Amino acid sequence: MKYIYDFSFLTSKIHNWFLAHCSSGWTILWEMVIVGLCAITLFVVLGLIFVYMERKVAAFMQFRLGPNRVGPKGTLQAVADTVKLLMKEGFTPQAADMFLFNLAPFIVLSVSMLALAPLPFAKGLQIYDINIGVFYISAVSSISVIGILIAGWASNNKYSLLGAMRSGAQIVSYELSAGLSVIAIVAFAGSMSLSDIVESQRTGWWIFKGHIPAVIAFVIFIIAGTAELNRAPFDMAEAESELTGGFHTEYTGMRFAMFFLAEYVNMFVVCAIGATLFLGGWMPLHFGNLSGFNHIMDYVPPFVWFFGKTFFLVWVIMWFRWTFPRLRIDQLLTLEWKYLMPISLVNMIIVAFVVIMKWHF
Amino acid sequence: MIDKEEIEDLTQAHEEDFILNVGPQHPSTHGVLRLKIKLQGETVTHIEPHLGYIHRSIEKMCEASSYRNFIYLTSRMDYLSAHMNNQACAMVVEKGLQLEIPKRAKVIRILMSELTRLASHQLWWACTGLDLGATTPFFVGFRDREVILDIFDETCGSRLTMDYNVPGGIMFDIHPNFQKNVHAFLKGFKKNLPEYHQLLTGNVIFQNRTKGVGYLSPEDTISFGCSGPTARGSGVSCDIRKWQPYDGYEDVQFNEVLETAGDCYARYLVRMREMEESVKIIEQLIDNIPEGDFQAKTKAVLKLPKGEFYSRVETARGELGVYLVSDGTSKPYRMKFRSPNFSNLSALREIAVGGKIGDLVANMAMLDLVIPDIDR
Amino acid sequence: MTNEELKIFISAHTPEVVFEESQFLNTTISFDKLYSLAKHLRTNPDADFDYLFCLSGVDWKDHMLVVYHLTSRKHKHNVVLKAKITDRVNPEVHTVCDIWKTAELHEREVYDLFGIKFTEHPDLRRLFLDDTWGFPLRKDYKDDVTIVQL
Amino acid sequence: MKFLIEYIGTIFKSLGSLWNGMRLTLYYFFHPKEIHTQQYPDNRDTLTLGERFRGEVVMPHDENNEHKCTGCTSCELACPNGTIKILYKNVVDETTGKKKKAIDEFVYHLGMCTFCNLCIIACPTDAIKMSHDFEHSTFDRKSLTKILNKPGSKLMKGVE
Repeated sequence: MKYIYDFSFLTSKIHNWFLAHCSSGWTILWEMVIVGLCAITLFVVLGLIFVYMERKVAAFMQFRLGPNRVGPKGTLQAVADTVKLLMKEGFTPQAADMFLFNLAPFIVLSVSMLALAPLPFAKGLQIYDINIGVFYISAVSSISVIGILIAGWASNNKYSLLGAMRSGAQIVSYELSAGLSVIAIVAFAGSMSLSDIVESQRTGWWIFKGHIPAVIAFVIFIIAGTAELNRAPFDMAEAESELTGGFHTEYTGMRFAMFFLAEYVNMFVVCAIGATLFLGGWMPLHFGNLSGFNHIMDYVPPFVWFFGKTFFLVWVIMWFRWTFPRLRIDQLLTLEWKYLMPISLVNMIIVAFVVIMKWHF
Repeated sequence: MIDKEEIEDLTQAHEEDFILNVGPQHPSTHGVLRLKIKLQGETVTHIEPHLGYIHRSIEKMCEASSYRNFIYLTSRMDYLSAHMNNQACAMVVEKGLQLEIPKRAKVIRILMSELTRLASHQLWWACTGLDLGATTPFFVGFRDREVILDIFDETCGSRLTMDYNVPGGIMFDIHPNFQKNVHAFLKGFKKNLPEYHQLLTGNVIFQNRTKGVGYLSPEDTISFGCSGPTARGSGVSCDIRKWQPYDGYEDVQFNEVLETAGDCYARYLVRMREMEESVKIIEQLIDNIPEGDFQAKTKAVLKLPKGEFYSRVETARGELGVYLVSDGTSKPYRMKFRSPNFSNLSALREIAVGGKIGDLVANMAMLDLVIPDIDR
Repeated sequence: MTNEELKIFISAHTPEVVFEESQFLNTTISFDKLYSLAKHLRTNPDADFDYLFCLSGVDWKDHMLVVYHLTSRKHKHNVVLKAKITDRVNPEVHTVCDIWKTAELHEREVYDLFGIKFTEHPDLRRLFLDDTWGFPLRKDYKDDVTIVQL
Repeated sequence: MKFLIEYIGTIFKSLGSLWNGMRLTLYYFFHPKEIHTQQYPDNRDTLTLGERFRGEVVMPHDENNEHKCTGCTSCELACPNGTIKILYKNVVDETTGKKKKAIDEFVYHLGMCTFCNLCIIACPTDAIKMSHDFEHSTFDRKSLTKILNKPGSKLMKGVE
């Protein structure tokens, strides 16, 4: 039972078992292999779950049923789609730059995989507890734009190029306000390590503890995060009705599936960060002195809390997507540079003030 | 096949010109319209429509078929206003025969026209949402349209190309359930219409996308021959139902919807309010369908006297004119369809040049182009 | 203006026209006189035909017609101009593009389907068909491949 | 200052309008009963089509394998696009012993049909009607050319 509440028992057990059987160098190697396999499995499972979830959420918002033929309630639809994509021909256009065209999906995919590293999934379950976790994630996640730019350029297609350029402008802009809103929480918690930030929310989540500035930062983070994910209403890079498919117009089969998967895993990463920073990560919902309530909440395992919060944020982002029309590219940049950016700067100053005056809980 | 001029055109293009083919297969051209656009970054600097991908030469086909038959070819022009197209053709034949159709047929024709208009505008609204990137409006629009199509299915026998008009009236009498179903539809639609506004009209993103985009001045509107909601959005009164009332529209109380802003948002509002007007018209008539024949007596083989006949109707997209030249035989000598989309398309260059690609898509959505109507 | 007044008005500008009344007032005119009359009808404030709502071609075997349906929004009167072209090999008529902008596409359509050239048209090209195609709406058009006689 | 108030006002107004739309999708998300789609191949048995629905042209035969088509070609003439073609044969009338024209094959090209209902209206003997079958897809185009009269069928007595 204790394994569910604290994974450090399990991880230390595995670690000790390896140490007992082989040298420390081999131990690290084997652990890396196990972690890698776990990450890839998580990746694929998340991709399948999110595709199914997106289709179901969209369907219910549009008074439809969504997939309901393959498997019970259509749960195997995503698997069937994956098999279909695997069997499809991986087509490379003749005029495309072969090497870069094939490289781009791998860059995008591996970048979103890298961002999984510092995420605390549950108590004691973290791949790499780096002390600059927040900084690492914002650094790594901006590499994915390079993959998209390469994809757009190497396709040798005008739609792809336009989509890639839009994506470049968009991600570079929205990195700013996303970073600034993250800094607000870093200032509150006084640490860049994600595990420390989670630990600092033992008494309450930052969105409750941090007064209005934290709420503003949260809203900005969600908006900027949606924009960084290239999802509607900010899906300028794909913009189906304008650019047919944007940067992945020319991609088929599994290479298209990689972009697709990367999009969903990116969504998971962004929402996981949002949940970790603002909603307490794997910390249960605690209210100040209500010890009875807090005690009941403690019975829910931490990883359930983490995934629950993440999936809630994912659902919110899906809710956006299936409600709003798309912005125009100049309005998109106007929104960032004239609204989100100044607000988050002002917000950051307020946060600094609050932290110095110790007004937060 | 690339024609000669196009090659010249492309070779004359500057090195830095970015020429993009929008269509013929493109999600927002609603069919097979091909636009060759020149881009400066994201800004559209030149638009050239290339037509003919779905040209079936309906005018030539009409010359080979009898006066009873050619009506049904025209359902395939503007398939969203199929009833009005058929009506225009039936009217031009009736004009030639100097046939007065029974009152009941007229009222049913109006009812069907207005239901078609509603269905068409609902589909337009649905697709507008889709063009601007919102997917849910598509299903909201189709939900209500489905009810109308079921009504058509019951009374006319088919859903989209209803083929309900014949020279001299309508093909058969309305279904006994017709009035009941229309009442049920009106009740549901009136309840649902605020949802349309809730989802799209008030949305700040939508307003930013459409307000001030694609301005068309009233002078240009007239000069380009625009009609329908496109022209009425610029404040140009051009409703044929008011100008030259046909088939009993003169007895119906309704307002011609006019907006003066001339941008995409104005065209949007015109169509939204037109839906309300159509509901009003249907409400006036649905309980007052006069008794009597639904079809005037006609000969088996129709022969029109020598001469020229012209009939105009207001379809969901604007003025449809049917110009018939008869040489006295049982087949038309020359048919010409003045289709609303063809003229509206010529205004596209005026309104979309200088905007972004996103504006081009919004403009095309608000012109509500149906490509088979342009190509015929 | 009523049809009678229109007749007087048009005759005053171009005497050699033939009138015929059907649904609208039909005015048949030689193709070389058309442009000046059209311009006159558009610019003269008494006529003010600002809306060209239909432009079509008709092939009457011995001659061809380009038919212009005009209406005035202000005065609410209609007139039909018919430019008569007797030369079937090289039919030509002056464009009215600069008078009504809508004519640009309509004239391209007529050129495409009838082969009537509109001189000084800014962009006269085939609209629907490709360059090697004949002119299908002419009555002497033959196409054994595409047209199936039933 | 006025600018600042306007600026903040725009933000709240925009957020309000966005929330307005989100409320609607939220409502439908939590009311999954209001499903409007049909589960088409599953509901084949319960599918109701209007009685005037135009599926395809069929020629009803009675239990004696007799139909009502006299072969007057009204439908063939009425068809806008040559969908119907009637082929004749000569038969000997049983009672009078005279030679008579009767239909050999009533050929119907489903692929060309636009379902305009003109042939049904034109038919003086109500020999053909529209069926409710709408699943026309086949793997071979040839199967779209149908012969409507059954082999060995005859003209019903009393129909001229």
